[in-house]
This record gives sequence, structure tokens and C-alpha cells, in this order.
Amino acid sequence: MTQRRKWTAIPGLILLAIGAVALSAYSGASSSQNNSPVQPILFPHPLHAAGNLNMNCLYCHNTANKSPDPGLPAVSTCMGCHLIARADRPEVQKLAKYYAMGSGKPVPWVRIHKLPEYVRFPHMRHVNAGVTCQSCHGPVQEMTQVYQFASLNMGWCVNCHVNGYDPREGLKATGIVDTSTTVTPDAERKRARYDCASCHY
Amino acid sequence: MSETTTPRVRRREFLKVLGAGTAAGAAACSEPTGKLIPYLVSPDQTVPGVSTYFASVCRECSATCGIIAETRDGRVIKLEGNPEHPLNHGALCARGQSAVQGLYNPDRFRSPMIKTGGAWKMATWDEAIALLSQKLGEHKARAGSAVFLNQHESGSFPTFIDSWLSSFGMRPHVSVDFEADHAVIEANKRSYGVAWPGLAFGQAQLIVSVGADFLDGWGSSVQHQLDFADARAKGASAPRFVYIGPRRSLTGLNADQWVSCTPGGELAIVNFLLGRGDARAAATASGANADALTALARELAAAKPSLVIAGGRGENGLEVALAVGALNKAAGNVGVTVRPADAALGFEGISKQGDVMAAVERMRSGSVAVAFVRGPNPAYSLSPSAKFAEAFGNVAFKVSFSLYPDETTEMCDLILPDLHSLEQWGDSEPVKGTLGLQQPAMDPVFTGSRATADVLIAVAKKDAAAASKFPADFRTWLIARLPAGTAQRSAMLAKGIGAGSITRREVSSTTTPSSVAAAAGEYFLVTYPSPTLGDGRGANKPWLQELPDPVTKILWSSWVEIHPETAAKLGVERGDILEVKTAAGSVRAPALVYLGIRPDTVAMAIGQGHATAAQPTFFDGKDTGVQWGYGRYSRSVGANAGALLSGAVNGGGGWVASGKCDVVKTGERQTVPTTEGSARQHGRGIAQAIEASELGKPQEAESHGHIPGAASTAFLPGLRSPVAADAQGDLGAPTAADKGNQVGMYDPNHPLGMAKRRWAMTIDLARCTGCSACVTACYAENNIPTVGAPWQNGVVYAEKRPGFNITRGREMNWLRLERYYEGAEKGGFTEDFEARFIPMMCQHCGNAPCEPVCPVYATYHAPDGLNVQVYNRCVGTRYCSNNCPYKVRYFNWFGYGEPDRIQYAFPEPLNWQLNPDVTVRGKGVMEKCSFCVQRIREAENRAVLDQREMAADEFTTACAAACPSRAIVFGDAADDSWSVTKYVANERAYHVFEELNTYTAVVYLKKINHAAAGAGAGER
Amino acid sequence: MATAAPPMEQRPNIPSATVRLPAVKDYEQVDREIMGTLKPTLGWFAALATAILCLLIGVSAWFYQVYAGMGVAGYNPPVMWGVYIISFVFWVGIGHAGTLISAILYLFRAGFRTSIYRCAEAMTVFAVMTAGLFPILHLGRPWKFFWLIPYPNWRLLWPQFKSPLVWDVFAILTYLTVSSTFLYIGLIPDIATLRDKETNPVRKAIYAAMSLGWRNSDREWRHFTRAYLFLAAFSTPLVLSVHSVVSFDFAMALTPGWHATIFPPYFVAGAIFSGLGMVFTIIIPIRKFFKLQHYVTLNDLDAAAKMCLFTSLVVGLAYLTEFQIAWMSGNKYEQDYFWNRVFGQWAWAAWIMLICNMVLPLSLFSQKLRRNPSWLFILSLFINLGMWFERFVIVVPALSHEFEPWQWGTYAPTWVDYAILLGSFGWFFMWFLLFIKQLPVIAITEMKEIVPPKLRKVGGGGH
Amino acid sequence: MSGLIGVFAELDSTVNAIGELRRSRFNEITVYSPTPRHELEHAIEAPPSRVRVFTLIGGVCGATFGYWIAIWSSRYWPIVVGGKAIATWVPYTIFGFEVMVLVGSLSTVFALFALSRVPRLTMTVGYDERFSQGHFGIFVATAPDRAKEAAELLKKHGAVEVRHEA
Repeated sequence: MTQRRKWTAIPGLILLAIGAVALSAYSGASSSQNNSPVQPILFPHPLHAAGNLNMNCLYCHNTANKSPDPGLPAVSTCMGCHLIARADRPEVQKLAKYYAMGSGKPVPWVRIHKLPEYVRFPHMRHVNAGVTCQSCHGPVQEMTQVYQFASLNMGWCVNCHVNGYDPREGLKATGIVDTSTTVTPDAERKRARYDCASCHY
Repeated sequence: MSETTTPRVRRREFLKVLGAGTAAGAAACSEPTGKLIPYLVSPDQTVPGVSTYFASVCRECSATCGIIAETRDGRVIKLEGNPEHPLNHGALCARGQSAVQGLYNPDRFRSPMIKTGGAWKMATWDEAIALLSQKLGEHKARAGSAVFLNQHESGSFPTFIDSWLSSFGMRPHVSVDFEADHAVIEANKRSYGVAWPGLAFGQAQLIVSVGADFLDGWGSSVQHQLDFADARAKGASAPRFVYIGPRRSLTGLNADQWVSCTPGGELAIVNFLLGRGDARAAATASGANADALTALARELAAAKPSLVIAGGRGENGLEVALAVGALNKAAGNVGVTVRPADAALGFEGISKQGDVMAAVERMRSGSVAVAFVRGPNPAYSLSPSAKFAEAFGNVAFKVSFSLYPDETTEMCDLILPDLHSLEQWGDSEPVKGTLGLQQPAMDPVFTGSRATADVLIAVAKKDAAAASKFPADFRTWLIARLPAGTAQRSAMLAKGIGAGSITRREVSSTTTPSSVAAAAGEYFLVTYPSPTLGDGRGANKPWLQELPDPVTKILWSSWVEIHPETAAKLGVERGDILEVKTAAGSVRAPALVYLGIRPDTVAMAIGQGHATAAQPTFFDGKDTGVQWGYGRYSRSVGANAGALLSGAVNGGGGWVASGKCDVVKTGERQTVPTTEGSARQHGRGIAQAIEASELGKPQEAESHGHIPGAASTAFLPGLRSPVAADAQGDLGAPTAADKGNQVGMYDPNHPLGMAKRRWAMTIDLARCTGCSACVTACYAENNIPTVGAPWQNGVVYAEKRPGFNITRGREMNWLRLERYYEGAEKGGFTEDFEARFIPMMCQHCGNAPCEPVCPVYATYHAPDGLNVQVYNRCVGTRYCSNNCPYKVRYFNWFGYGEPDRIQYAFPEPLNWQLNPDVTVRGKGVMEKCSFCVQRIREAENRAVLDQREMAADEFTTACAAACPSRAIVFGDAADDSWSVTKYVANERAYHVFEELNTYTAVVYLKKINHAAAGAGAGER
Repeated sequence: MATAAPPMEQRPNIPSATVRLPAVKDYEQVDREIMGTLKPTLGWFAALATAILCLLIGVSAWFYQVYAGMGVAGYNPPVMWGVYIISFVFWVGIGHAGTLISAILYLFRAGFRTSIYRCAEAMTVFAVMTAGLFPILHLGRPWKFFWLIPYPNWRLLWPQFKSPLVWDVFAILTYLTVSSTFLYIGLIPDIATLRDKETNPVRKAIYAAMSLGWRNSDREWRHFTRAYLFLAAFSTPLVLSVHSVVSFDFAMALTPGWHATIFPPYFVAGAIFSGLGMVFTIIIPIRKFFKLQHYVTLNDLDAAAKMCLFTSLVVGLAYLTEFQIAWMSGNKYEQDYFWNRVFGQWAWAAWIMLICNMVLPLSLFSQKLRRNPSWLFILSLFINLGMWFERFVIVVPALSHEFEPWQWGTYAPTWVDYAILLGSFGWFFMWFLLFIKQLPVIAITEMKEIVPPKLRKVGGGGH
Repeated sequence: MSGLIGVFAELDSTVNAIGELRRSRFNEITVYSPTPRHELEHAIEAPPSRVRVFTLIGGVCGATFGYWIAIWSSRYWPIVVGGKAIATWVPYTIFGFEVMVLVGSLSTVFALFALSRVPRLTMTVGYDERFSQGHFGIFVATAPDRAKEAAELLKKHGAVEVRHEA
């Protein structure tokens, strides 16, 4: 036969595929995930939030349950203990320098979790709904240097709002309680509004 | 917790502001992360991200209303009225709202300044105070001649100044208020014994205003408006309102009847009403209609009690006011509708203009060594014939305490920038027996400014003689004067008011009316302080520049009001530049053809045309130097009508604000910036009205109801769909298969209770006076950019003219106040036309036409009945706006919210005012009224925190909160406990464009007209 | 002789070449003359340069607009749409005539199609390419245009499929794809011809690649004719749907003057009308400069002119119907709008539209004028103008006088609008000029179909 | 498999040649012509093209996908606009139609390519550049033993040129 089957490959289609993938990639996935900057003071969360201290997150981030804003501990709060406790440690001395008996300047912590300005995230609504800090911030009590645990992109938020928050999963995330044995009945999952104006206005 | 770029700005709001530029544009994946700055020592009571509220006193006019300053982490972000305050009961006018833009005005002085060799240079406070006390030392001999001009301020501070002055052997200060209606105050003192009696509109059967513009900022405006609105809302039993005057001001437009008369003609009319002389004589003397006068006299005689109010800006202002006093006495109104007992004390102790002029004369004589100016701006406000500049120049050493650059300050030698009233202590006595406490709501915005009182104390401390007379600081001095008892004081701190009274300084003033030369001219001229800018004080605040004049709807400009007849005679149309000439001077401004003015009269508003008006040079948005003149926002805006005044003073010691003038058409044209498209409804029934006599009878919708397929031809009362389940359009309409009981747009039995509520609003047009306070409140609450500044256009194509964007229809007023005329279609002069005011904002339709056309769900219908605009989803096709019958959607044509752009609407530190709960919109997105969704969410959050259901009327929108007529009611129409449900059932309720089947959530209540007794029902 | 060639009467229904193209003798002449047009000339370079210059002006204006904001364009709310949407509809409309000629007339076997369809089809593709730009560059945030395309994303959000604008996206993209495919398929055999005639190795290689190794074998022809038929069959309803969808942008809105059921047919007719106008504007100079008068004959022009006249009558009828409907509707808003259209502030635009689209084309009732190329050319310019203003009259006056009198306004384009409009013409003609010098403006293969093939004397062989 | 190729100038002689070749059982014939001629089709009596099948399938798939993507994504995140139903099939017909046309015509093109074996990278045997211009051609794939006979036959019918192709 005269027909030599010589197909020019289908480069066009391949290009289309690549384009589509690139587009959906560009459209969403969070680039700041796992971002873990070095802080001016190497604050060890494990020492405070776990171990024998095992402090409650709300001790320092004291407005997380009553304000949209979780709040950072005032330097005075830190010095409450560190005037005496571990006062000899270099990091604590850094802190003391910042404090400088009230006339000093606050610590310029580097921000890690940042939502765009057009998103409203009322912390207290989530905390009071029983969502554990670790559900979104990850196992901070184990992070010697804090990093962004969740992608914080919209699909991630909405998944929880629609499919519901599983209290057991949340507790498990804290690492304090292990509830992996039981499974949450669907009715107990906490769902939230999923229309745009719940967060965007 | 906060984020920072500049050390000065330390709080979280600022994080919002920083991101503001990219707010709508940024993609979630590329967020710049900044610094988190904790408090060093956390302050008690404040929770980051949660507002704290401080009660204080408003100093924008002399009435001293009570305000509540909402502060977020130490920054004032919003002002609202103090609900407990006897004057304003929680309402607040546009000027009061704008105080924050005075506080955060980008043109405020950053530090004291000293003029050396004609050049200004910044100085430290030590230098400045040293210089002042040194100068005082030099001129000790002539101390007695010193002049202290202080913006009139009720409370203890005037006493403090005087005690300071006296300790330096200086004479008492002059308490200046260029806005005050001195003739009326004088007459009130003589007739009723108080400067400003309470006016009980509600008691009256008939209200007659003889040129008293009590809705235009005349006197205790908010208080009067509240009473007036309450009175007018009484429906059939409401008092009729007749306005007498040469032009229909906002007050005039709210009247049921206008009796026009020549400026000065009022006297003849009032005398006739007093029974002196007959109607015909009065008519000829006043240019009024004799029959109208007769009818009025009859009506007035019949109405017991009535309320007659006088304005006294004319040459014979005092006589008119006195005659009116007599009239009220004769009618037995005193104590009933005119209540000296509830006098507004803010107007006591104002020095007459005569005193000001006397001071100016002393300066001219050269005898004055030192002059202090705190607040007033005589260089702008005084008539050119007063030659203030020359006189002031003769003073050896001139000190200004002004916060902002202004014409007078520019002539001074030393500037000691005062603190804003929101930053310092003070007090006031609004009504007898009540104390208003003015407390700082935040730390000073600029560390370089200092409270005048404390500066004076500091100076005194340097003076051996005076040192001992003063405590360490003014606060101590003030607190000491407050009624004793810490309990009461802490109560005052919390509530802003308390029982007590202030020993006022009595001003002895001897004014003899200056002999007014019989002015010549073809037309009568009337000038009046602008309802929005006051005597010009507001001109450096963008909100007030951007606020359309309630009557003419013109903004960022001056104008000459001229009647169509006269206009035709002169061949003038709107926008033709006219030159108005008087003996004193001449002014050029575009013509505004206005129905509500006599053909023999032209009128101009005072307030625009500051020093730089003439200068061709424009502020380019980046200039960081001192903005001389009166700040960047008054640059090159309009002309100063004050220049037309003779400077003569009437019997009451107030300006003669009217006279004669000639009007010349210059041939130049200019598009007048206005928000008005067509002033006629074209029978579309947008602002509907009803005759009082018709109340209680079955009605037809006013709009033409014959559109095929229209929702209804007859009126359906209230919300089309009263409950949440079926609140939301066709799916749940009462006509739906399931009678709308179960399936709304969103399932009412949704596990999240998403469809529990139906937010709705009613607006009572019988109350609305068109004062526009709601508009400014909306700007303040929702971070709405002002776009009228000359530099806020494109870069390449940009006509550098104030209000240019407005002439292109690009104003961003989410809530606009429309003013439609009814009647007087066929030219020719007639007193018989009606104005209807209607606030128009997003109607939050159940069947919103804007929603289905958006390709990306950027606007959609929320389960609780809101029509939501998602800024960050919007791609800017603008289709929604095309499809909105109400035209209430506004587009960001430029990057008004982006700090690095020339069009930026919130130059530092104006951006400190931005509401952290509202996204600042970026370029290229659509925005609109959100029913203050941020307040809804805040209330929901509060309820959840307290583990309770939201209480009825727990919160309201910014416009409703500010409204001084209480015309706006907001609430949940799905829950009968909210008062809004009461109003939607009202017989006057209607929807705009109901025939379009949009199921709006905003319900209007028809305006009520009161025809003259005997007269047939006028057109509706 | 049972196996002799079937008598010529059995030929397919192609109008006899002797009647249609008396001046065309044989295949070689077709090749020679049509390929002769492909040599670039100085005039062509000049034209191309001009087009590219216009394009650059438009592009820079657009960059400025993106940087500074939509405010630099002359939008005066309430007029939120302006020159861009007008031009969008205008260009989409232009496209339609091409598809009509190449597809619908193909199905109807209209003879005069052969000579002009290649031009018309190219015009379609480039016009749609131009039109497709406007919806993007009129966006407030053009860099987000892809949100209108349904693709999986991390926001879990999809376009709002009830929005006419999303319908547009689908309609326009489909139209662009199908019409360009149609054009290319038709081109393949011609490219093969070029390939075989070409001597320059580089160009030959390019042509070879473009022709996909086309060999004119019987099997190729068999499938080709079928496929071509089906594409034509698809394009026919497509061309009707596309402008109907475009008309929905307006008809689906509440706006008085837009909210009308007459829009789809009215728009389609208008589109074809404007397209034919553009066809004349293009084909008449080409047949003159390329000396193709004996291919694009006066008969062809005459026939096309008749279609033009017909569509003009349809459009005219639509105009009048609109007024009549508004009048009889008793709907105040409609009545106000249409009154304002002809006697109000936009009267001038309305009258330009009425005269150019209704009155002037009536001249085509005269055969003399129909067969007069220069008149047809002049007329076509008026038609283009008129059709642009038709869209202006639809968009601007309706928006400037809507329901809310307080928000009534006006509209004044700025230099940015005009620059971008100019740029769109530059873009269109740049492509078209590049096309006519690289590829044959007249379909060689189809020409050969109607040119009589060489024959031995009938019944040859003789034994 | 090799064969030989005859170049013709005239249409009818080509037709006749084809007829005779097929009668003498030369069944592997490829005919080239500058333009589709029905005479040739009749002479070859080839089966009808199968393009239509692809077109049908493509169209159906397209229509289905058009409706599906619109309806599915509307229900995926139910947001109400303008009081309309979440998924409204009437307007979605537009997507059904447009996508049908799109996929339908693309699959038609695909069918054309697939069935007529384009694109091909190299010219195959038995092609002559003249075939795209004025001349007709017949390629006869034949075993060398019958090549001579075929050549004779082609010549007899007036082939301008007859040559062997490997």
C-alpha cells in the first residue's frame, strides 16, 4: 500500500492541556504555605504550649475568643514571668532589651498567617464554635519555628464551612486527645454559612 | 496586634489601610506579609479589633451637640450622636460627622511654625513658647490693647482665656461666630430673655418661618430638625408650614407654602400679621401676594398655638425678629411653642460682629501690639471693605492657634497648632442644668500639636505674675470646676453628660447699626451661609465638598441662583458664568437656574472661594508643603460671595447679608458639577406624596401601573414578601405553588439558619427634610472615596478642575439624596411648586436585575435578603449597573483606594479614619450600598459571643443612626419584634418602580402634603 | 462504449462555467492568475505599515488605560458601556457575512459564492479575532478575564452561567474556532497547489507543513467534500446563534430600548448587512488592484448587492417595528426612550443610522448601480459607518435615559476610546493584508471545479 | 509495494483508464485530481465517507457536556441570582448548542484527518506535483510481473507520462 502512516503528533492538544493546568494552578494554590520566617526572638512554642508548662494558647493570644483579632501578648505579659524565669537565657535577654523597663519598643514579630484585606476572619466565632487552634494553625505546640500550616486559600476555608468541622479531628490535631478511634456522626459536624458575604464585605 | 510601616502608626486598622490599595485586586496567593507589633504594655479595657466608645462634645457649630466617638485600638473611626444628649438625641448632622476629617486633615500643621523674614519655618514647642513669652514681655506696656479672637465656644474655656488674658493685663477676648444670626439672638434676648429659646414644633398648629432656615444649619439645627420631623410625621394632625422669604432654602423647600417677598420685605409682612396696616400695603411693600397674606393672616389667627420664627440677616433683621417676637407674644406662643426655659445655651455669649469690627479698627489704628487668633478666619469672612489684611498688618506680633493653614494664619508671625476638639478636654452647657463633657477620644494625631489652654498655661508659668494663677494643666483646671463627686464625674465620663451648670462670662456689647448707604443695583442679592460648609469652615473637608448642596445639588463649586424668567431675560443657562457686582466688590460664578427664587433676586452661598481660588496653580496630590490658602481641598473651588457684602452691621449687630447688585453675563461657560440628572420625575412615581386629607382612604400607586406583565397595578402594602422564607423573589412569592411557606430562594429550614432573616429598610418621606446627613454618614462608615478633587482624574487626559469627575457622573455616593420638583412646569414665576426629597440607595431587590447578568457571581442574593457585592470577585463588566433600574451602583474608575496613586482619596492621615471592617475598594470594581453588612455581622458576632439571639432594633445602619429626622428605619422584616415591620404595613408605604417586579427591600412612605385650608388638594 | 465517460449533463449542479467565467480558459490560467496576486508590492508594504502603526497606537492607549483605570475612557455613568461594546458588536457583525457566504450559500449552491467566499471567510476570522478583544479590554480588571471561563480552580468557583456575558464567551470562542477551522480546511488543497508550484525551498517547506501533506488523492477528496459539507452545515445555525447571543446582552436586560424580543433576528440581519458592506469594502479594491475582474464578475457583485439590499430592508423593517412596538406598548419608559432616540439629544446618531442603513441602500434597486463597483464601494463605506452608529444608538441613548431621571446623563468618548477603536482597525487589516499576500484570496480548487477540464473529443479512445 | 503512475491531461481519458484498469482487476488504484470531480468518483465507485459517524458522535457528546458543565457547576455551589432557579435549563440550551457545534465540527475535522491519513510528513510514492495543478493522475499498485500490462493500458488511454515508482 502507498499509505505510510506518519502522524504528526498532536502537539496542539498537548499545549491546550498544559495551558489549562497552568491556568488552574495560577488561579489558586497558596504560595505562602509552609512559609517559615526567622523571628527576631526564637520563641519556642513547644516549651510553652507543650511539655510541663503546657500553657493554653489563650493565655498569650488572649483576645482570640473575644475579638476577630487573636491578639499578641504584650511584652509586659512575657516579662511577667521572664523578669525572673530563665532571665539568663540569651533569647530572654533579647526580650528584656526590647522591654527595657517599659520605655523600650515592642518586638517586631514577622507575620506568617495573613489573609487578604478583603477577607474577614473573626477568630472568636471559630474559637467559640470549638474549632481548635491547631485545626488551622497546625501543631504549633510542636513547632520550634512556626510555619504556615494550612494553604489558607478559599477552597480550604469553604471545605470546612460546607462539609463541616469535625470536633474529634480538631481535638486530635491538638495532640492532647487522641480520638482517632471513634468517628463523628455527620450530625455532629459543625457547618457554617457558605455564601460570599459571610467573609467578603 | 498590628502591622506597621511608619513608627507613628501602630494599630491594626492600619493593616487594613496598608493593604487597602490591593484590597480588591490582590490574589490570595501572593499576600505580602509584614510585621506584627504587639503592645508594649497592653492598655486596660481596649481589646484589639473591638471598638471602644467615648462620649464627647461636637464643636463644629455653636450648638454643642453630644457625640459618641467610635475608636478602634486608639483611633477615632466614626462619630455618631449621643442618644442621651438633650439636643441631638443620637442624631448628627453632616458637618458633625465630618469632624473626623478635621481631626485627620492632611493639611494640619505638624508642629509650631515661626515666620522669620516672611518665610515660615518649623519650630519646637520650647522655641515657640519662649518666643511668645518674650514678645509678651516686650509689649507688656501695650498689653491692654491686645486682641484675642476666639471661635465662639460655649463652656468653661472662654472663662479660662479671659482669666489668662487678665493675668497679663489684657482685655477679655472676642468670641467670634461668623455664622450666628446676631439680630435674632439680640431680638430673642429682648423678647424672650434668652439667646436661643427652644422651639416646640410639635405643639404648633401652624409653623411660619420668616426667613429662618432652621434646617440649613441655622442655630441648633439638629435639635430643630428632630422636633420638626416629629411634628410633620403626625400625618393629618401635623402642623402646616409656611415659609416667607425671597428664596426657598432647604427649609423653604420643606414648607407646604412659600410666600415670596423681597429681602427686607419681611418686616412689612410681619407687621401686617401683627395687625398693623392692611394686606395691600404690606404686599406692595414686600412684593408678596396680597391674597396670600390675607389668607395667611386668617390661618395664623385661627391656629392656636402657632409658631413663628424669624431670621435676621437682612438690614432690618432686628426689627423683623422683634416684630416676630411680638407676634408670638400676641398669639400666646411664648412658653408653649417658644420655650425660653429649654433654651439652647450654646448661643449665649457670642460677640457681635460690631465688636469684631471694633477690634479690627483698633488694630488699624496701630495701637495693638499682640493679637491672638484661635479658630475664626476673619481674613476670609470679613468683607473686603473691612480691609482686615491692612489692619491686621499693623499689629506688631500676631499669633494663630489654628490647626490648619488659613488666610488669617498665613498673615501671622507665630503658629501654635491647637489640638482638635476630639483630642482635648472641654465642656459645654447645651441646655440649662446639663453639662456636656468634652474628653479626648484619642492621643493627638500629630505629636507636634498642643492644646491651646496648656500652651497658655506654659506661657503663664514663664511669667512671674501669672504663674501662680494656674494649675499644672488645663485638665486639672477644668475637672476642678466640674460638679463635685467622683461618682458623678465617672458617670459623666461614661455618658458624656451630667447635671450641672457653668458660670458663663457675660459679654457686654454695644453695637450701633452702621448706616447702610442705599445700595444701588438692578437685582436684590441674598447671601447665606452654606448648609454644608457653614461660614467656610467646612471647605477643607472633602466629605463636605463632595456633599451636594441640599437645595441646588451642586458640589465642589459656587453658583449664582437665578430664576428662569430672569435667566431667559439675560439669555443665561445653567453653567454660564455670571459676574455679580455690588458696591463692595464683584464675584464670578456659574449660573444655576432655580425655580425657588424671586425673579428680582439672585442668591449666592458663602463658604467657597478661599484665598487660592484665584491661583491657577493646583495642588498636584504629591505636594508635601503647607497648603496655604485653606488646605488642598478648598483649592481653586468657587468664589467667595462674602466679598459682595458691604460689611455693614444691622441693629442686631449681625452682617447685612442682603443688598442690591448687578448681574452681567460674561459669556464664559463651565459645566457645573452636580449630581442632578433631571429634576423632574416624568411621572415615574419615584418620590410619591399624598394629601393629608387623603390619608386613610384607599389609594392607587402613583406610578403609571399599566405595564403589560407588571407585578401589580394596584398598590400592595409593605414588603412584597414579609417573611424570610418567601422574602426573596419569585421562588417564594406569595403566588408560588407552595404559597412561599417552605421554599424561599434559600431553604428557611436550612441547618445553618441561613435564611432566617430578611433585612429591610423603610424611609418616611414625610420626615425626610433632605438635609443629607445620611449621605456623609455613609461616606464615613463605608470608606467611600471622594472623587471631586482637581487632581483625581486620569493622568494624560485630565481636566484639572474641581468636581471634574462629578461632571462625568462619577460620584460614589452609595446613598444619594434626590430632589424632585413638582409643579411650575410652564416657566414663569410661581410660588406654587413642591420639592420632594428621597434618599436613594441599593434597594436590595428580591429579584435583583443586577444579579443574573454578572458573569462571575460577584453580585448575588444572600440568604438573609441582602443583595451582596463581592468586591474581590468583581471583574468590572459594569453590566450590573446597566441593568439596575435604580442606578445605585458605583464603579471605581480610578485607583481611589490605592495609596500610591494620584487619585488616592485618603491621603495620610485621612486613611486613619477608614473603617477597618469595610474593604477599601481597588480600581476597576463595582461597589454599592451593602445595608452596612459589616454592622450586621458585628451584631451577629456580639449575639453569638453573649450566647443570645439578636435583640430587636439592636443595631442600625449608619444612615439611620445619623438621620436627624429619624426618617430611616432598618431591621429584620422577618421578625415582627423589629420596628421596621410596623412601618412596612403603613398605608403610605410603596416601592419605587414596583411595576418592574423587583421586590425591593426598601419601602418608602409617601410624603404628606398639607394644602392651605380651603385650597383644593394640590397635585400629588 | 458502455464505460465511456458519463455525458457532461450528468455533472453536478455547478453553473456552467462558460456563462459564469467566460474569460477563464483552463486550470493553468487559474493557477497563474490567482497565484500572481501573491507577489508583495510596495503599495502593500505601505498599507501594512499603516495598519501596524494604528495597531500600536491602540495598544499603547490600552496599556495606559489598564494602568490608570477605566476612567481615562469616556464613560459617564449611567453610560457604563461605550465605544468598546459598540465596536465589539460591530466587529462580530462584520464576521457574519463571511460565514453566510462561505457556509449558507455553499449549502444553497449559489454560484456567485465561489469567487468571493475565501475573502469573506478570512474577513470573518479576522473580524471575530478583533471582536474578541473588546470584551476583555472593556473590563475594569482585564487581568481577571479568565474568571469567565469554566475551569477547575482552588476557589471552587465557576462562572455564572445565567449571564449573557458567559453565553458570549462560549458563542464567540466557538465561532472563532469553527470559522477558522472552516477557513483552514478550505485552504489545504490550495496550499498544496502553492507548495507544488513553489521553488523557494524555505517557503516550500512552510507550505508543505501547512498543507499537511495533502495529495489530492481520491480518498482525500472523498472525505474532504463530506467534511466540508458538515462544517458548512454546522456553521449555518452557528452564525445565526452567535449574533442572537450577542443580542441577548441587550435583550436580557431591563433597560428600556434593550428589553425587546425583536433583537435576535434584528441583530442577525444587521450583522449580515454590515458584513456584506465590509465584503464590498474589501473585495472591490482587491479585484481592481489584483486584476481579478474576470473572476469576481459584475454578476457576482450584482448578486451580493441584491442580498445587501434585502438585509437592508429587513433591518429597516426592524427599526420601524421597534418604534411601533414602543408606541403601542403603552410603556412609558419605552416611549420616552424611543422619542428621545429620534428627537432627543442623540437624534444625530439615530439619523446617521437611519439614512446609512435604510435610505442609501435603496439605491440598489437600480441594476445600473448594483453593477457599478465604485458606487458599491462608496455605499459600503456608508453602511459600515451606519452600522457602527446603529450599535451606538442601541447602547448609549438607552443607558443615558433609563428609569431613574435623577441619574440621566450623557456620554463623551475620549481620545483613549478613539485610539483603541483605531487600533482595532489596524489589528484587523494587519491580519487581512498579511493574509492576501501569503494565501490565495480566491479559492483555486473551487475555481477549477467550475472551469471546464480538458477533454479528448467525447467518446475518445475509439476502439 | 511498488507500482506505476500515469499522468493524464484530460478528464475523460482518466475516467476511461480507471474503468479499464478496474475491469482488468487492478484494484489498488489511487486517483489524483486538482479538484474533486464526480466523474472520477463514479468511476472509482468508492464507498461513502464515514466522516458523518464522527460528526454525529462529536455533536452528541458536545451537547451533553455543554448542558452538564452548566447544570453541574450551578448546583455545585448553589448561589441564587435574581430570584431564578439554581439550574435553569432553558438558558443552558445555549451551552448545549454552542458546545455541540464546537465539538461536532472539531471531531469532523479529526475524522477528515484520520480517514484521509493526514497530516503526513513526507510525500508518499505515486504523487506528482502536477496533480495539484492541471493534471490528473492514476497510481496503480501492482506486482512487477503485471507492471508492463498496466503501463500499456495507461498509455493506451493517453497518459502523458507513465513511470515506475518504487
